[in-house]
Amino acid sequence: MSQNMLAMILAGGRGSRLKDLTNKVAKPAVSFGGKYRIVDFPLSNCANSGIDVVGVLTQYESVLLNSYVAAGRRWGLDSKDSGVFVLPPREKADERLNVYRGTADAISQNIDFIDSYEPEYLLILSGDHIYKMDYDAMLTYHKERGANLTVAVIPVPMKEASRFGIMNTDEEGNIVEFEEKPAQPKSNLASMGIYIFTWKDLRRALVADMRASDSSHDFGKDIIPAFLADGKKLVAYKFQGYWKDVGTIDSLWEANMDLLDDRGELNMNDTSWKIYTDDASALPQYIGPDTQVDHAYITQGAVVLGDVRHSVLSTGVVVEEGAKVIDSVLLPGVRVEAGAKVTRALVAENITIGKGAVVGDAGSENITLVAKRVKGVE
Amino acid sequence: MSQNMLAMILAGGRGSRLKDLTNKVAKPAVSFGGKYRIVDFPLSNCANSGIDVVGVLTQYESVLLNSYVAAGRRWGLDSKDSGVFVLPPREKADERLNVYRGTADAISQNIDFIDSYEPEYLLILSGDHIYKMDYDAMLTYHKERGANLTVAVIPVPMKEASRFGIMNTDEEGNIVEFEEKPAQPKSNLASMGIYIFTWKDLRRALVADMRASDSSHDFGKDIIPAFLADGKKLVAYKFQGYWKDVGTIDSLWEANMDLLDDRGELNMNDTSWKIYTDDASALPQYIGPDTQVDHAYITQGAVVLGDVRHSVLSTGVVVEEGAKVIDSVLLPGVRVEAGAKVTRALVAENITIGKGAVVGDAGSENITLVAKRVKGVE
Amino acid sequence: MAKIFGIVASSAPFIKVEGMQDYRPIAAFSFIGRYRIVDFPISNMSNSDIDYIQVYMGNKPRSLTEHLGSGRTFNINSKRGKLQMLFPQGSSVNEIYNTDISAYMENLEIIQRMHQDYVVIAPSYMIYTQNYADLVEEHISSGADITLLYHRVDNAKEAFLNCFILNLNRQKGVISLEKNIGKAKNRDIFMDTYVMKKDLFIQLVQEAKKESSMFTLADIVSASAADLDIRGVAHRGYFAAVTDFKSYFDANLALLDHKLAENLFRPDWTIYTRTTDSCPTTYCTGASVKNSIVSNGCLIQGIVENSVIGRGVTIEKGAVVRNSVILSYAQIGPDVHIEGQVVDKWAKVIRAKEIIADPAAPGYIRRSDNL
Amino acid sequence: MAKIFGIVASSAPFIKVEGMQDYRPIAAFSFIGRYRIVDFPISNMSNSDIDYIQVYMGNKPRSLTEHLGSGRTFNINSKRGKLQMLFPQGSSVNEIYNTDISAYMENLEIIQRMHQDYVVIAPSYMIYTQNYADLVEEHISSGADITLLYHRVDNAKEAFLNCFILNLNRQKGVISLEKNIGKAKNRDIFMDTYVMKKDLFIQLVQEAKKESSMFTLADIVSASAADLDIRGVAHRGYFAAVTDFKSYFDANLALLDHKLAENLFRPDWTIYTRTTDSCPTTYCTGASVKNSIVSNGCLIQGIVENSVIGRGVTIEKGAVVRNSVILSYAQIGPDVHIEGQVVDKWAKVIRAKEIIADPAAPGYIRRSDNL
Repeated sequence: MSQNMLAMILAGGRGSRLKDLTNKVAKPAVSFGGKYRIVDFPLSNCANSGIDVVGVLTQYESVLLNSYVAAGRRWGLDSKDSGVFVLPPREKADERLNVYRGTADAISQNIDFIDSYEPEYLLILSGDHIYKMDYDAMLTYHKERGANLTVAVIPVPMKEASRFGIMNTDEEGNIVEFEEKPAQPKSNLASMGIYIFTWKDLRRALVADMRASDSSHDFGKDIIPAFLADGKKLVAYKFQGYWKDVGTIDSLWEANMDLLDDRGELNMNDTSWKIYTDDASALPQYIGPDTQVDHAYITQGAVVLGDVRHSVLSTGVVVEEGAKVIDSVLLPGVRVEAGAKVTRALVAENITIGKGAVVGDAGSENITLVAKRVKGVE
Repeated sequence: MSQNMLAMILAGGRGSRLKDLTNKVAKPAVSFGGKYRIVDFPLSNCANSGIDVVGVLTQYESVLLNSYVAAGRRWGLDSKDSGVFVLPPREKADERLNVYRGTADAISQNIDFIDSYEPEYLLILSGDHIYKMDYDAMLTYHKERGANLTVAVIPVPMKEASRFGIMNTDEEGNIVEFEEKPAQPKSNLASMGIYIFTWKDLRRALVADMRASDSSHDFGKDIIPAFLADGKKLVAYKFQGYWKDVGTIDSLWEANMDLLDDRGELNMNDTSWKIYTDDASALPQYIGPDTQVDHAYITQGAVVLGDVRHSVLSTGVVVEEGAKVIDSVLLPGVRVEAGAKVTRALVAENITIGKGAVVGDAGSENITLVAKRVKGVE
Repeated sequence: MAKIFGIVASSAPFIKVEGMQDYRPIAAFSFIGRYRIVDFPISNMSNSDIDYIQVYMGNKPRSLTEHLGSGRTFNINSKRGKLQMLFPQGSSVNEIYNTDISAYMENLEIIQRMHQDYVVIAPSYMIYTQNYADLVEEHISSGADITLLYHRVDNAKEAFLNCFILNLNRQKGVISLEKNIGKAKNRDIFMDTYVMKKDLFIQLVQEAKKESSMFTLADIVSASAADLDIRGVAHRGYFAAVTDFKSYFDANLALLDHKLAENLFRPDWTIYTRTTDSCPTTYCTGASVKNSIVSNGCLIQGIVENSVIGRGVTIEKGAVVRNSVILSYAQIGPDVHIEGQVVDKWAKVIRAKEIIADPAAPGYIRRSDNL
Repeated sequence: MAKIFGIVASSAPFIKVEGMQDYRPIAAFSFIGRYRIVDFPISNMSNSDIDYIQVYMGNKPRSLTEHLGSGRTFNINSKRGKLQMLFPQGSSVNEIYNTDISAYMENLEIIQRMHQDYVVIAPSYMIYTQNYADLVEEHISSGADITLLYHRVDNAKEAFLNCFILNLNRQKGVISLEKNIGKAKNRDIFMDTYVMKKDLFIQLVQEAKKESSMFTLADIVSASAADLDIRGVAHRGYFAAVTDFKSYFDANLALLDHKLAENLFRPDWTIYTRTTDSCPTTYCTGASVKNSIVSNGCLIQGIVENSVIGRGVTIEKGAVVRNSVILSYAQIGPDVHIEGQVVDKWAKVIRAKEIIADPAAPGYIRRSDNL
C-alpha cells in the first residue's frame, strides 16, 4: 500500500540532561502533563494530520518506548494500512548489528522500510517537543512552493537565537543559509527540527552521505548543507503557536506549568486536535473533604486529601492528609505522605515522599528533581 | 496489569539453511501455506490459548518481522491489556548495545520487561515451527504436576531420535536427563523447544547464568542442565498432532505440501482454532476458462489461467495461459508467464518465471529454490 | 476451566428511570462520571476470561453501540472472542411483549451455535463486581441446575423495589422468586444473574415462550423451582441496582465514600471503559472542591461539594454545586446554585440562578436543556 | 482540501430483493464471495480521505454492525475519524414512513454538530468506485448547489427499473428526477449520490419533513430543481445497482469477466472488507473449475463453471455448479446439479439432485435451508 507521506520520529538520544528521569525510559517516553508522554505529541499530530504510517527510530533503552508506541491504537494508528513501527538498529545479512551514527544515518539504515511504502514525501520529526501542528498544512505549503525540502521554523527572541539552529531566508521564504547556534544570528527563525523532504531527493542525498567518510551523518550538519550546496529548493514554513523543547528538567517543569494556563496557547481541551495517550484504567480523581486545591491540573486516578497549589498531578498520585504540594509536578504514582511538603520540585514516577518530609526550595533558581524515595520524618 | 502467563518467542536466528529466502526477511517472517507467515502459528496459538502479551525476541534483519508482528490486531492481540512487543537487543544506561548471546540471554536481557507484567509463568516458544497447540492445556498440566519447568515433547521415530534434543523421563513423566542429539538415544521423546517455566524459578536461574563466564547462555545447554542439577521438578508434556520444523527448503516445501491433504492432521479449516494472519486486500481467486486445476491449495488474489497440479499458490500469484505448475510452492507475488513450466520447486516472493522457461526437476532429490528472476525463452 | 459464554441482558420494560431513559438505555447511563453501567457486567466477564459476550441492545442503541465498539476496550481478544451486539427485531408496539425471552428467541440460532457449555447471564442495570469463573466453578461443584446470585440487604422496604427477591431454604435452595414490594427490611435481592448450562437455558427460553408471550426468564425460573435444583449464592461487596431515578442518584453519590469506591474498584479487577481522550481537569484559583469525584476535561472555577462531576463539565465563577450528579459536557454558569440535581449531558444552566432540591427527592435537568 | 463527511444511506423501502432481504439489509449482501455491498461506498469514502462516515442502519442491523466494527478494517483512523452507525428509532408500522428523511431527522442533532462543511451521500445498494474528493472539488469549482452522480446506460428498458433517472439540460443542469419505468434504452441513471454543503443538506431535510412525511431526499431535490443549481456529473467504469433479485445475480456474474473485475478493483483504490481468517481453498483431485471466482476456505471436489463461490463452501464429488452464486458456508452435496441459482448462506443441497433454472430467471435457495 503506497502512502503519500510517511513520518519518521527520531527518538534516539539518551536525553542525559533529563538526568535520572531517563535511567529507565527513553526521553520521548517521559511523562508529561498529568497523563501524557512526550512522544504523544508528534504521534497525535501525525494522526490528526492524516498520516497513516509512522516509524520510530529508537536506540537507547527503548523497551518501554517500544512497547508504548507499538500499540498504535492509542493514536488510531492501527487501522488496515496504518501502523507505528519501532525501528531499532539491526543486523543485516552483510554486516553486523549497527548503531545509528547520526540522525541522517538513522534514516539511511531504514531506506528499505521507507521504500516499501513508496512515499512521495518524508516527514522527519523529533520525539522531544511539546506542540500541536498540522503537518498536512505544511505538506500543502511544500507542494505549493515546489520545494525539495521544507523546514518548519519558529520565530524566537533575537537574543536567544544563538541557542538554536537558525535559518536565514530571502524575502520569499527560501532558505539561503543554515547556521547552527550562530554567535551573531542574522535571523530569529529557529529550526524546529521538523523537515518535509521530497523522498526521491532525500534518498539520493542519503545514499551519497552513507559513502562520505567525513560525514557525521546528521541532518543539520550534513544533509541540509549538501542540499544548499546542490542548489536545491529549501523553504521555511513559519509556525505560530506553542512550541517547547523539553530537554532539561527546568524546561520540562516549565512546560508542565504552562498547562495551568487553561485553554491557553497549547489548548489541551481543543476537541478538534486532541492529544491521544494511553488510557489508564483509573477511577476519576477524588478530592477529599478537607482540602484546598488552588490552581491545579489534575488527572484521573489522583487522590487529593491534602493541599495542592499551582501544581500538576498525574495518574495515581496520592496527596495524603495535611500534605502540601506547591509549584510542583508529580509524575504518575507519586505519593506524598501525610504532612510532607513538596515545593518547586519535579517528582519522578512512583516516588514516595515520606511522612512530614520536606523537599524542594521555593527560593532556588532550578527545579529540584526528586528521583529517589524520600524518607519520612518521625 | 499483571498477567498470569507471558509468552516469549525466540525469533532471532538468521535461518541460513533457508538460503536466499532469508536475505531480506527473518526466518519467522517467511511465507507459508499460501497466505501465512511461519510466525502466525505461535502467535495464533497464543491468541487462541488466551495469552494476552507476547514478546518477540528479534535480532537479524528484523524490520519486516518487527512491523509484521507489531500489528497485534492480526491475532486479536491489541485489546486493552494485550500486545505483541518486539524486543531487539538494546543499549542500556550502563552498557553498550548488546547482541543476544544465546537463547537464555535473550530472555535475561528482557527481565525488566517480563517483570513489569508480574507473570507467574513464562512460556518460551520458537518462531519456526508449524503446529497448533493449546498452551493453556499445557499450563494446566504444569500446575497439576507442580513443576518448575514443563517441556513439550513429541514422539519421533526412534531411528530419527538422534537428530533431536531428547528428554529421558521416568514412569511419571518426570524428566531425568536431557541429551542434545544423542548418538545412542534412550528415548524417542524430542523436545519441541516449548517450555513453561515458573517465572520466579527461571528468573533466579537466569540471574545466575548471566554471571557464569563459562555459560553459552542457552536453554538446552545451560538452563535445563542447571535445573536438573538443582533437583528442580521437570516434567514432559506429550503433544499429539502435526508438528514440523521448517528450517530447510526441503522441509518448508514438505510442510506446504502437507496442506494439500485437506482437513488433514493440521486442519487449517478448523474454525475453533484458526490461524490468523495479515489479510491481503485482494480479489477472490479467479480460475480462468481454460485451465486444469488438479489437487491444489490456492488463496485469494491468485489468478490461474494455466494448469496447476499438486501445488500451493499464494496471494497474488499469476499463472498465465499455457503455463504449468507441478509439485511446487509459489510464494506471494510469483508470476509464471505463458508457457513456462515449474516442477518440484519453491519460488520466492515476487519472482517472475519468464515466458516458456523451465525450472525445477521432477527427478531431483532436493527441491529447487528459485530466488531470482528466470528469463523467458523466445 | 469450563467453557462459558456471557449474556448481558437488556433491562426489563417494567424498569423505568424517568427522564434519563428517554435518551439511552440504562446500560449506557453514565456512572460516577467516567463509566457506563454496562462496563461492570462486561468487565466482570472479561476479567473472568469469558471472551464471547452477547449484549442485548434495547431501544436507542446508538450510544451503546459506540461505547462497546469491538470489545478491545474491554480487553477481549477480537479474534478468539467476540463482543456481539444483538438487536431486537422491530420492537413491538405494546412493550409488554418486549421480554428478554422474546429477544433470546429472535437470536436462538446464534445461541444454539455457541460451542460453550455454560452461560452466565448478567443484568445491565446493576453495579457490582463478581468473578464469574469462580461462580461457575461453584455452580458445577454444587451440582445445581441453576445458580442465582443474590445480595442480602437491610433496606428492602425503601430500596430495590422493582427487583426480585429470592425465597431460600436452609440449604440455599431457591423456593421461589417474587417481586420486592417493600414488605420487609431484610431481603435477599436477586441480582438478575444466572448460571446454567447452555442447553438448559435454551430449553427454558423455549418453554417460557410456549407458556406465555409475557413470560420472562425470571418467571420461568421461578416456575421451575419445584422441578429443578436452583440455588442461591450470596454476593458480598458493593451492590447497587438502578431501577428508578432516585436509585441512580444514590448509587452515584454513595461512592463519594472513598473506601467504598476502593472496594468496588480493586487493582486486580479492572473496570474497563472507553476513553474519550479528554485532558486533565483544571482547578482555577478561587475554585473550592470538597469530597467530590471529578472526571477529566473539566474547568472548575466555582464551589463543588459532595458531588460527582462528569467529563468536560464547566463550573463557572461563583457557581455552587452540592450533592449533585453533573453529567458530561454540562455547563453551570456564573453564580448558579445547584443542589440535589442530576444535570444531564450538554445541559446549560445559565439563567436559572437557583435549582435546589432535597437529595432525598433529587431533581433532573434534561439533556441539552438551556436553563 | 475541503472538509467532508460521508453518509451511507440505507436503501429505500421501495427497493426489495426477494428472499435475500428477509435476512439482512442490501448493504450487508455478499458480493463476489468476499465483499459486502457496503464495502464499496465506505472504501470510496475512506480512499477519498473522508474519515467521518455515518452509516444509516436499516432493519436487522446485527450482521452489518459486526461487519463494520470500529472502521479499522476500512482504514479509518478511529481517533481522528469515526465510522458511526445510526439506527432508526422504532421503525414505523407502516414502512412508507421509513424514509431517508425520517432517519436524518432523528439524528439531526448529530448531523448539526458535524464540523465539516460538505457532505457526500452515497447509497448502500449500488456498486461502483468513485473518488469523492475529486467529485467535491468538481462540485466546488462548478459553483453548483448540489451535484448528483449519474451513469449513462443503454439498457434502461430492462434494467435499473427502480432507480431514478436524471433529466439533464445541455449544461448538465438537472431539470428533474423521475423513476425509471423502462420507457427508453438510453438513460442517465441517478446513482443516488449527492454532494452539497452540510447546511443545505440540513435545510433540505427540514423542508422535506414539512412537505410530506413520505418525501425522500430525492423528492425534495427534484422539487428544488427550479430554485437551486443542481448539476449532474457522469460516472465511468463499472456500475451496478442491486434493486431486485435478478440485478443481484447479474451483478455478481458480470464480474466473471476478469478484465471488468480488474477495472473495478484497481491497485490504487483498495476495496476494504472484514476478514474472516479463512484458510486457502483446496481443489481436490477430480475437481474441475472453469471461469469462476472462488473465495477462501472452500473444499472443491466437483465441477464448477461460470460461478461465484463464497467463503467456506463445500462442493462435493460429482456435484456440478454452473452459472450460479453460492454464498458462504453452503454445501452442495455429491452428484447434485445446480444451475442458475443463488444459494444462500449455510444452505445444504444434498437430496435435491437437480435444481436448474435459466440464468435469465435465476432461482433462490433460502438461508440455512436443507434441500
